[in-house]
Order: sequence, then C-alpha cells, then structure tokens
Amino acid sequence: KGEDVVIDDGVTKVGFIYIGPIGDMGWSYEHDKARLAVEAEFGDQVETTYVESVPESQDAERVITELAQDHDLIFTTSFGYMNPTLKVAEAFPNVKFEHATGYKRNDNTSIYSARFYEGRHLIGLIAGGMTKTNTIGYIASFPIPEVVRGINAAYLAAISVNPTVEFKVIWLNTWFDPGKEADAAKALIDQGADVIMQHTDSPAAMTVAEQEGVYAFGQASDMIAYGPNAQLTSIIDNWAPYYILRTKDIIDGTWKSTDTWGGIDSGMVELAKISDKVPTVIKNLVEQANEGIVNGTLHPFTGPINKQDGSVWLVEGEVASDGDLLGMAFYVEGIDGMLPN
Amino acid sequence: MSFNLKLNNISKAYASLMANNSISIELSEGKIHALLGENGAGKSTLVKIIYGILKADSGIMEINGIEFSPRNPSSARSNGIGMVFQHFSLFPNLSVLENIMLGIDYGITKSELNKRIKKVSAEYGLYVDSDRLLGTLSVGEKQRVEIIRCLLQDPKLIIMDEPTSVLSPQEIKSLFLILRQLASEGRSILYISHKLEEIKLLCSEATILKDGIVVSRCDPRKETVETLAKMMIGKSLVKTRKNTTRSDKKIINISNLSYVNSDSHGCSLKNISFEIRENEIFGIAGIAGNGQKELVDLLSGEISLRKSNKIIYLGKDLHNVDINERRKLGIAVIPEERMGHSAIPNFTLSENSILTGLWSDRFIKNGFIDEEECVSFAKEIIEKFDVKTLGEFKKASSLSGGNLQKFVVGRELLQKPNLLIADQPTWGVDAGSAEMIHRLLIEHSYTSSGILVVSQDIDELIKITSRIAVLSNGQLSESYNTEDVTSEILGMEMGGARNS
Amino acid sequence: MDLFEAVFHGIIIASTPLVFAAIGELVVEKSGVLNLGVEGMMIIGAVCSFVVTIETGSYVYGVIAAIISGSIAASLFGFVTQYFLSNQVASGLSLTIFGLGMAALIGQSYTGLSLTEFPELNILTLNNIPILNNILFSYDYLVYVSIFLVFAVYYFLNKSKFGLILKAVGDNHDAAYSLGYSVKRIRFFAILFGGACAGLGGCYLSLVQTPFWVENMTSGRGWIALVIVVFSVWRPLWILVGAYIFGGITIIQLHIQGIGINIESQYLSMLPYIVTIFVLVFISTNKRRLTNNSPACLNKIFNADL
Amino acid sequence: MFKLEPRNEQSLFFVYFSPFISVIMSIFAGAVMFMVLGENPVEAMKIIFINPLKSLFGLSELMVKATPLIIIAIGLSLGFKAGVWNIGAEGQYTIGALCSGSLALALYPISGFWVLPLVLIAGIIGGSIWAAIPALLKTKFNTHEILVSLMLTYVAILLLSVMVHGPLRDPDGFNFPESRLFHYSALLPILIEGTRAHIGTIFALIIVFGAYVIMGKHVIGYQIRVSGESSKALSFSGYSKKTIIWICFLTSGALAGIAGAIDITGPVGQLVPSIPVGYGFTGIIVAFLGRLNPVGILFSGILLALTYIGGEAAQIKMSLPSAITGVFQGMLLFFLLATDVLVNYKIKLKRFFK
Ligand SMILES: Nc1ncnc2c1ncn2[C@@H]1O[C@H](COP(=O)(O)OP(=O)(O)OP(=O)(O)O)[C@@H](O)[C@H]1O
Ligand SMILES: Nc1ncnc2c1ncn2[C@@H]1O[C@H](COP(=O)(O)OP(=O)(O)OP(=O)(O)O)[C@@H](O)[C@H]1O
Ligand SMILES: [Mg+2]
Ligand SMILES: [Mg+2]
Repeated sequence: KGEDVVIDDGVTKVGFIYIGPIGDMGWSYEHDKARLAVEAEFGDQVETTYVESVPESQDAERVITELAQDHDLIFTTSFGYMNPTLKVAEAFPNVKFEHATGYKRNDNTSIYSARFYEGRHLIGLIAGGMTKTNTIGYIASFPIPEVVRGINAAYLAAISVNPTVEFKVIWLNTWFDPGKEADAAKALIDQGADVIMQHTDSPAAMTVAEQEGVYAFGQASDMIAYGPNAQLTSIIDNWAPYYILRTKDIIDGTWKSTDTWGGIDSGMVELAKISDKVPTVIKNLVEQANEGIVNGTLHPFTGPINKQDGSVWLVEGEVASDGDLLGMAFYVEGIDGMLPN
Repeated sequence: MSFNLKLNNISKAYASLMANNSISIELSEGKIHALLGENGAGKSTLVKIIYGILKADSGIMEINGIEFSPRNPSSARSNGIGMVFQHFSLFPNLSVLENIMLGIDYGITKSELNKRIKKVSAEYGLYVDSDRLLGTLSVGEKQRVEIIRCLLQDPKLIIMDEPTSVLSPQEIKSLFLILRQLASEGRSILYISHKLEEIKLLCSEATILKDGIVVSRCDPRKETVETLAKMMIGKSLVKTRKNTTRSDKKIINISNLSYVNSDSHGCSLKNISFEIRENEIFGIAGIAGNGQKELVDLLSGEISLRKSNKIIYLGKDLHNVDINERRKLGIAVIPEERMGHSAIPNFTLSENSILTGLWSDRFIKNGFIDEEECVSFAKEIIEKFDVKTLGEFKKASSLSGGNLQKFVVGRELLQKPNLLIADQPTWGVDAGSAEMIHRLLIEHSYTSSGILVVSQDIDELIKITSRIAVLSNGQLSESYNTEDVTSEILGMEMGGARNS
Repeated sequence: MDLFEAVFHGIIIASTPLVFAAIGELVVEKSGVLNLGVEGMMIIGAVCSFVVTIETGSYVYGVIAAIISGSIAASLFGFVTQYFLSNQVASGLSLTIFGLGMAALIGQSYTGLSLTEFPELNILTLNNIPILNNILFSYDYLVYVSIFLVFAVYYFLNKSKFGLILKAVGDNHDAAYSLGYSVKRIRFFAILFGGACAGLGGCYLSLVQTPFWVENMTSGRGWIALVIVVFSVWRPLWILVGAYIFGGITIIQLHIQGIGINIESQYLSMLPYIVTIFVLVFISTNKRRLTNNSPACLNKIFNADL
Repeated sequence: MFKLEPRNEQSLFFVYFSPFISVIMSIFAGAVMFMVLGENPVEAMKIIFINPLKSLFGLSELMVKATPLIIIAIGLSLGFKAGVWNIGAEGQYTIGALCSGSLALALYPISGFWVLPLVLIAGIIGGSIWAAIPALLKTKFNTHEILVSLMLTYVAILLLSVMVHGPLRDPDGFNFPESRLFHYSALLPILIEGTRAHIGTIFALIIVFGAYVIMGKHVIGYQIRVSGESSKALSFSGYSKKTIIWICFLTSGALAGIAGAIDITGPVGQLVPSIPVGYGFTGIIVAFLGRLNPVGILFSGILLALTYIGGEAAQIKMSLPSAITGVFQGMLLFFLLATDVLVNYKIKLKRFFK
C-alpha cells in the first residue's frame, strides 16, 4: 500500500475527478473540455480518465486512490477534494497531483485556481453600463469566498461606471438546480433587474433572460446558444492551457509543485465575444480595463473600499492582498443582505 | 319466469387442499336452499364459484339447461345471480348511493338510481338514507344496503353467506319476512348459516358439506337441530347445562362508567353500572355498534379509564392499571375480532400463544422470549381444546374460524383468569365449535371466577348466562335474571336503540 | 406587468410541474397504491421529451414522448407491485434510482443543446383587460393543460362511474374484488396515468421552464409532489392550492432575498419545507377529514384477481 | 398471464435462492446494456463485481462504504417491520454528523480516550433528536411521518450548510466552507493499517447481531413484529402504537446518527457540507433488499456498496458514465423485488384453453 508502481510504458496517464456530471454545462463541463484538449494536444502520448459526480466527502479519497494506482498526474477539480488529495498524495509520492481552488499543497501536490474576479470586474463594467433600471440581479450559489469575491468585484466595477446601480443578490444554496436558477432569474427580473449575473452552473438563468428580453452573462462556459439575444458575454473558465502545460511537465519530467492563481493574463479567465448590443463606449472601457489588468496597472480591488458595515477595508490606493481575497467573507459597502458568520 | 341452477361435480382446490370436491346441487325457483357445514367445509368457496369470483377446476354449471360459466361477478349478475356477502363488500368512505351504484352493471344516473332505491325500499321495507356515508351506518343498515344492491339487479337467485350473524332478533325477523317474500315472487335463495334453528324455520331444502364433499341432503323442516348438527359434524352435540351455583362474592363492580368517544363512527357510553359475581356468567346483549367495543376496551384496559370512572375488581380500583397489569390481576379478554386482534394471521400458533402473555415471566425472561415455553404452551392449547391444525408452527391464518376461536379461548382459559370477558365468542363459528366454546365457558364459571359474555346472539346468552342486561345506544338496561326473561323482551330492548 | 402580476406569473410557472406530478400521484394513491417513484418518472419524461423535441423539432411530439415514456417507467413499477406483489415503498424508490440513472444515460449526448425557439403559446390575448390578461392568459398551453387535468380528475373521481370504481378499489380492495372489479388491472392503469402525468411534469421542466437537458434537473420535485398529495388530503382541486402554495413560498423567499433582508439565505431556503411541515400538522388535526378521504388500502398488497 | 398461489409455508429454497436469481438476471440485463453502449459485457461485469473483491484496497473500501449503509438500514428495518415509515434517515444521518462534528471541534485539541466515545454519542443524540420530531408530530398530531421526515432531510442539509459556512468553519481555512481536520483523539481507529477500514465496521457487525437478537428473541422485537401486522393486536398485547413509533424512530434516528458520526470520524475526518450523499435513501433500499432481516441487510448492504465501488471502477477503467451505477442498481432492485414473490407464492401459468 502506498507503493506506487507507475508503469512506464511511454504513455502518460492523466486522471480527472469532477464534482458534477460532465453534462452540467458549467464547472465540470469546462474541466472536461480541458481534458479533451489535453488528449488532442498530445495524441497517443497521453491517456486520460475521468470520474464524474464524486461527492466531496466520503468517496473522494477512494476515487483519488484508485486513480493514483495507475496514473501519473491527477487533477482534483473541486475545493472539497483538498484534504483527500493531500492524504492520497502522501501515500503515492511518485504520482503528481493538481488540486483546484484549494490552499494546501505539498511536494507532489500543486494548487491552481483562476482569478475569476478579474472577469467579474469586466462584466461588472458592462452591466453597469447596460442597465436601464439601474438594477442588476445576481444569482449566487453558496456563500464561499470565491462567490463573495465575484459579487464584490462586479459591484465595485458597476458602480464605478454607474453610481446609482443597485445589486440584488439571491443565494440558492446549490450549485446546480436549473428550476431554482430559473425561478431566481425570474424573481430578479420581476424586481426590476434588467441584467442578470450568475454564479451557479446551469444555463437556466440565461434561457429565462432570453425569454424575458433582458441581458445576462454566461457562467463558466460560453452560453450563447441559450441566449443568442440575451448574452452580453460569458466568463469562460479556460483550463486547457494550464492542463496542457502541466501534462507537458510530466512528460518532460520537469513537473514541480507550484501555486498558480492565474488571471486574464494567463488565459485561464476569458471572456466570450462581447455582444454587438454593447455600445462601443462601454466596449472600449472594457478593453482598457482588460489591458490594465493584464499589464498590472489595474487591480479590481483597489481602495478606498469600505466593508458593508462601513468600516474601512482598503484605504485610498491600497490594493487587496491575495490573502484577503482568498478568504473574503464580507460584502463591500453598498450591497444589501447578510452572509453567514 | 322459471329458474333452475344445476351444479354438476364442481371441484376446486387450493394448492393441495380440496375445498370443493365434486359437489352437485340443484336450486330451483322459489325455494330457500340451505348450505350447511363446519367452518372450512367449503361453503363460501362454492358460492364464490357460482358468483364468478372463483373459477372451478372442474365441473359444469347449468342455468335452465344452458351451460353457465361466469367469467366474473358481473356476468353472474347478468345471468340473474345476486349475492350478499359474509364480510360485507362495502366501502366505508363512499355514500350509500355510490355503494349501490358499484354493484349495478347497467348505466344509470344518480337520480334515476335514487328513485329505484326508494321504490325497492318501499316494496320490501328496507329503509336507508342514500346520502349517508356508509361508514356511519349500523351493521343492520349496512346489510340492507347490500340487499338493496342485490335486488336492484332483479336477481333470480340470491346467495346469502351468513347474513344473520350480525343482526338483532327484530332484524332477523324482518329479514326472514323479506326472504319469504322474495321466494314467493319465484326467486331462489341459497342460504348459508351456522344457526341451525334459523335454517329449520326458513329453508325447505338443505345440502350439507364436510371437507368439501356433500355428505347429505335433507329437508331441514323435518329434522331437529340435533340431527342437523350430527349430519354436519358426524357426531352428536354434547349438550351442556348451565351453571346454577350462586355466590355473593363480587368479582367486579362497575358504577357510572361513562366514556365520550372522539371517533365519529364510534359510540359513547353513558352511566353504565353492573356487577359480576363469582361463578356467574353475566350476559350483555346488544347489536354491534351500540358501545360493546368501547365497554370491552375499557374493561380490558385497551382504553384507559378516566378519573371519574370507577371500576372495582376484587376490591381494587382499576384506574391507572393497564391491560397487562390487569392480566396479572387475573382479567382475561377475548375480543370480537379474531384476525388481527386476538390473533395475528401471519404469525404461527406458537407465536400467537404469547400475545396475551407478554407480562408473564413464564414466557418472558429478562425481556427475552422463552421459545420452548411458547411452543409447549401452544401444544397444550391445541391438545386440551381440540384445535384442528397441522401443528403449532402453522400460521394462524391456516386455521378455520372455529378452530382459531377455540385456540384463542383456550389460550385465555389456560391463564386461569378470575374474570373472563368474551366479546361475541362464537361469531361466525360453526355449531360444533360454538357448542364446545359454550361448554368451556360454563366449565370455567365453576372455578370461582366470573365471566362476562357480550353477544348479539340472544339464544346464546339465554343458554349460558345467569343474568342479562341489554346495551343499547351506549346505555345499559337493568339486569334481568335469565330465567325471567324472554328473547322477545331482550329483542325489544336491543331494538330500542334504533329509534333514539 | 407590475410586481404582483409578475410574482403571480412566476408562481404559476414554478408550480406547474408539481401540479402535473401531484395530480397523477393523487389518482394512483386513490386507487390504493403508493408510488414513491415520481421523481424517477419525472426525469424520464424530462429527458425523453427533450430528446424527441430536438430530434423531430416538434413540441407536440415531445409532449407525447413525455406521456409515453412516463407511463413506460411507471409500468415497471406497476408490474413489480401489482403482478409480482413487491413492496411499494421499495419499488418506488428503486424506480427513482433507476429513472435518474437511465435518464442520464439517454440524455448523455444531448447536454449542451437547447431549445431556444420558444413556442409562444398564449391562447387568448385580451389586450383590453390588461391585468386579467397578464394573470390569466399569459401562459404556455401546458399550464392550461395542467389546470384542465386537475378539473378533469375532479370530474372523473366525483362524477363518473369509473372514478367511483377507482376510489372503491382504493378504499376496500377485497370488496371491490368480490363485486367483480379487477383490482390489479385498475391499479395498473392508475399507475400508468400517474406515470404519464409525472412525465408531463418532467417535460414542463425540460421544454418550458428551462428549455435544455441536464442531469438531475428535477432536483427533488417528485418528492414535493408526494407531499402535495397528502397536503390536498386526496382532493383534486386542493392539488392546485397545495402546488401553488409550495411554489409560492419558493418564489416569495427568492423575492425576499432580492429585496435584501438580513437573514442567512439558508434559513430562507428552509422556509418551504418548514412551512410544509406546519401545514401538514394543521391538516392532520382534522382526523375525520383525513380518514374520510385517504384511501384505506394505500400501500397494501392485494393478491387475487379474476 | 400467470397467477400467484400462496404457499402454505415460506419457501426456504427461494429465501436463499431468489437473490441469486435476481443477480443473474441483472447481470444478463446489464450485459445487454453494456453491449448497447458498445462495451465488452464480460469485462464490465468483471470490473464491477469481481475486481473490487480481489484487492485489500477494494475490500477495505467496501467495508467503508457498506458500514453506514448497513447501520442505517438496520435502524430503518425495525420501523418498516412495525409499519413506521421513517424516510428521513438522510436528515438524521446529517444531523448526527453535525452534532458529533460540532462536539469534536468544540473539544479540539483536547486529547483523551474519552473524546471519541463522546463524539459518537453526540451523533447518536443528534440523530435521535432529529427523528424525534416526526415521531412527536405523528404521536401528537397524527402527522404523516413519511412526509415530515422527508421534509426534515432538506432542512437538515441546509442546517449543516449554514453551520459549516459559518460558526464551524476552519479558522485557518480562509473562510472556506469546511471545518478543520479533527484531532486524532476524535478519529476512529483504523482496522487494517494502510487502508481506511475503521472500527465502525465492527460496530456495524455488533449492530447487526444486536438487531438479530432483538428481533428474533426479545420481547421488543416481538412487539415490533406485532405492530407491523396489526395495531389492534399490538394494543391488545399491552403496548401502544405510540410507544412503538417512538422506539422505532429513536432507534433508527440513533443508528442513522451514529452512521453519520462514524463517517465523519472515519473516512472524512472533518465536517464538510457535502456529507449527506444519499446514504439515508440507499439505506431504505438496503433494508428492503435484505428483506428487513438483519443478516439479509448485512449482505444487501455489501452488495449495494459493491455496485457503487464497481461503478466508479467502470468509469475509470472503461470510461463508462456514472449513470450506469444507478441504472444497474435499479435493475438489480427490480429483479430482486420481483423474484422475492417466489418466497411466499407459487407461480401458476393460467390456462388459456381447457
Ligand atoms: N384463498 C385461499 N387460499 C387457500 N385456501 C383457502 C382459501 N380460501 C379458502 N381456503 C380453504 O378452503 C377451505 C374452504 O373454505 P371456505 O371459505 O369455503 O369455508 P366455509 O365453509 O365458507 O367456512 P366458514 O363457515 O368459516 O365460512 C378451507 O379449508 C380453507 O382453508
Ligand atoms: N390466504 C389464505 N391462505 C390460507 N387459508 C386461507 C386464506 N384465506 C382464507 N383462508 C381460509 O379460508 C377460510 C374461510 O375464510 P373466511 O374468511 O370465511 O374465514 P372463517 O373461517 O369464516 O372465519 P371468520 O368467519 O371468522 O372470518 C378460513 O378459515 C381460512 O382458513
Ligand atoms: Mg365462509
Ligand atoms: Mg365464517
């Protein structure tokens, strides 16, 4: 046990473990797309395997262990796999692990994630510019830092172009329930929102926006098929470059444990084509911000920013630290509602 | 109209058991034909075959010389056969009208049906309110519904499976009037009953079954009850004589017992007082649904007593004493229902033997069941009380009604109670078994204990009790000495409930 | 549309799958059968209607596929419970497990596709009465079908002979049998009807509410349908009330969040379930209504047939 | 078609043989399914049913997976025998995990032999309390226990979520929704070094044995069986249905609760929001497949666990979608339920012609 006999037959085996079904059209779907990209890139040199719908609790460690027995590299693509991944990594020192969105790593476990808040900043700008009712609806999943960060980033961007903008946030406490997501989108629209953002996985909100004739942003993947008129753009999780890079490291024998938090510049976060309905002024604004983020002159969380309760978080000109961002558990000033504490 | 139904060599087997074995009977116009036999003799099986519920394995039926093989009850009905069931086939949550509608094969509107019901009711004196929920009717009324339903199909043959076991003497009388009226109209009646006196009064021909075989045919009017019984069970009934010893010791004293029933179908009790003395069998007559169940449950402890109620048993107040503590004190109860109350059909006899013994350290040691003891107890019951069964590991459901009742009675008697309460102890039980149960009860009354028998069979009560009171609409009449009372007086009192 | 109209509209849309599934289950339960497989039949209906609609381009075929596939799924349950006398609770749960898996298999190559061409199915447009128009006449035709179905079931159960027979079978199967009704066959057809309705409920999700297919898209609505049947105390018209109340709470808690209230969202998400429990307690206190309407033979096995 | 004729006695042959028939039938049906999916059926069957049994790893994981299923199913089986329908074991499992996890975190970093027992007891108490709600509503207001226990499952999952997102989250965990890892004193000892097999499995075996004794020999088991046959006979035998409802709910809740506690102190080792993974519902199936008999449940629990583990293996080795696990389980269940009829009935083909 713990003996990892990696059979070297010239083929690199890469395993993936997903939280949802690959057909969720969101998170797991994008990771699987990247897996296919790895296969396309290396052809016969690699073999890939995946296990879908693995809950982040009792079963995760078993599935990772099973993969570890005959794989060289394993991507564990959800936060809850962090502890099981580390445990298995210790038992299989010759297998390399890549864990997404966590914060613990060791010699054979890298961590990686994407700065989706950069994308949220850009769509926040579009939203602020596009809303007529000055109301933006936000469908959120679970109150975790990742999601809270996205809301804050989008809000700050939106008020920067439209100071009267108001955010309405609905938490669904699920990543995936198309019916509820649709209901939430509809409730937000009924309350006057004319731009919908979401941080849940299905394209339900997009289809509702399409029906109701309002705007929406896709999540994780390009959702233009679900809302040809409604979609302003989508934030796309593009894991392919990273996965290809890390697989290549294995093939070349140069893999090292790293901590990657890639943003727009790394290509991990992409925007889909911005809709023609967005006026050029706003497009230009987005273009500028995009450049600023890529060349490091713009950080979406730059002071002065107060917390919801009015206390100062960042003073004028101060830029949020990665540590603060990673554990963000508060709303910035101006957003209504309550986060669990 | 002429009608003639011939059964030729009808046979029907359940697995390896021949329930009907080559039975031939001829039923003709205007005759009331009795079908007799012990429990499990095959009577119900035979009539189910005639009514199309069961299919015979072999044999032929003919109506007026034309072969008749009903695929289902509605094809039997369309051939002029109607049936009133032993266990009513009625639906408590539907109205009377809907219940009747379900037994009618032709299309008819509700209002049209209502008219016809009124007409038939008037013709035969069968009054029911067709809008009432069936569940709220008394047993007698339920039977009227069944009969009306049957008559609306204008049947040429009416099958009645134990119709009188649930009726008061008045109701039985009026039923007989109706049956005679029907027969005089030229309808045939096939009549099943365990009450041999009735058969003698009513029927002009009889077929007697035993173990699925026709053992004899006769004209019951020319026979005595004794000869009929002999034909049925193959031996003479042993006549038992009543216990006439008297004692002044009070076993139980009930004063001003009242109970308000929260169940809408149930009955409330008002100020019931009586006492039972040693060596006495006390009878409570009454039609089911007049508070018998409630009274028995209060005495047994299945319903707990209120503070205001006083029941003194051997000097001890039973308030706050639950059913098993009462058993410990020597009170045993035989409820009316066998299947699912006093016995569990899916349990073996050995398992059933401790249903009322869970308080006793004979069977339960430190919370664990002593299986050997159960088995030997079951064996003892079977032997002592002549229970016909293939063994103590057979399920209770495999016993005939009479034998299961003997088992239940035996189980309680072997616990040597000082007070035995028996509700309808011979309900649906064949003549032989009923006689044996009566004898057992009387024998037990000699053992310095008191017995309460609740029954609607007045003949039974007159036969075994020393005093009788009548329970009607939740109220108990004064107690009569049995010698001083006639079934007419009791019948009147029982019927009194109907009008209030 | 003002907010009230909009909320009303939202409630109707969110509740319609529940109405379909619950009215079907009501008929099944009225016949004395407890089918806990509603979720499984719904998801099968959802996937099959979606696949057929995509393949044929016709919503009508999609809806028909939902009806047929739901009934086929139900027939599995019908066979094992009626003809093999299996335990109904276990069989229903098996159907749910099987249905969720089977639907995922069938739908594998259809994820990512969507039906964007939305059929505008407003039957009546009475522009001159704006409020009524929005509240009453602004839905797709399946909403009207669901309401019609409820009234049809009401009529069927209370006014027709067949309905009477069905209730009789659920009330006392031995009696119904001895009167000559084929208990198993009647129940089997009731089960098929329940499956067809659940299938319709599923297709409302995948064709109308969220016009695409994703795994597990019913997310527990089949269970809610079962609750609504008890809530209605087995009275068809109350199915509408129950479904709309449940849908209503679900939608209104979303609106409360949108307005920005200071309560953790999880507590609001619990609301529909907690309210349901309270309502159930309230309903159960009327014992007489419960015993008079609940099918006495529910979940009991019957063996013997003509 | 055919007719079922009741047997006079249960067929012992079919009691033991009908599960085999159904497994064989589902293997055939499964083979057809795999051929439709374009896979080699023999290979697939080997991967799903044989391979997990061939390695220590597979066997140990089978123990880990089957343990909570068996414990939950044993608890539920008592109620199902008594006619008490607890469908909410999932919620009781969740609250059991939540309570024991909270205690484990509250005691952190205290060490001591007494920590683990206390933590497990907290799970038992949590599960029982959650089960007491439907029992209370049933006995007090006659509220449908199936529905209340089911609704409470959703509430329990949300409650776990709010606690793990809030007060119970790891103080050093960047506000991520999971608790810190439990102190080793609060973890279940491992049975086989190098695997996850833990002593919870021993508990499961003890519980199976206990249930066997109680149901077969103890007066409580007798009452439970009486209750399932007839409420009237139950009160006639001296016990109220309410008592039985309480006994069954509290026992099944306690067992579901300890299953939750075992899972978080065993294979998981911390509190996470996704602890509830459907064991409570699968437990119902396990209970019925085992014919509500403790020994039967032991085997059906192992069989169901095997299909899960085999299903994962089939994904890894053959790239089959995870959905086949559900389809396969469904088929197996239907066949088992259908063949079960042979225990109590004989099949007689109806004659069409005379
Ligand atoms: N469904 C059945 N399955 C197996 N055996 C049966 C079944 N129904 C009846 N029997 C058996 O057939 C025999 C005849 O039963 P039947 O009901 O005809 O008796 P019966 O004469 O009507 O008795 P009773 O006087 O108690 O009404 C009995 O021995 C009984 O055990
Ligand atoms: N499923 C069955 N299996 C075996 N025997 C049965 C079955 N159903 C009925 N019987 C037998 O059929 C007989 C007749 O049934 P019936 O319902 O007429 O009972 P009974 O003997 O008349 O008792 P009671 O009148 O108290 O109900 C019973 O005595 C019983 O032995
Ligand atoms: Mg009979
Ligand atoms: Mg009888």
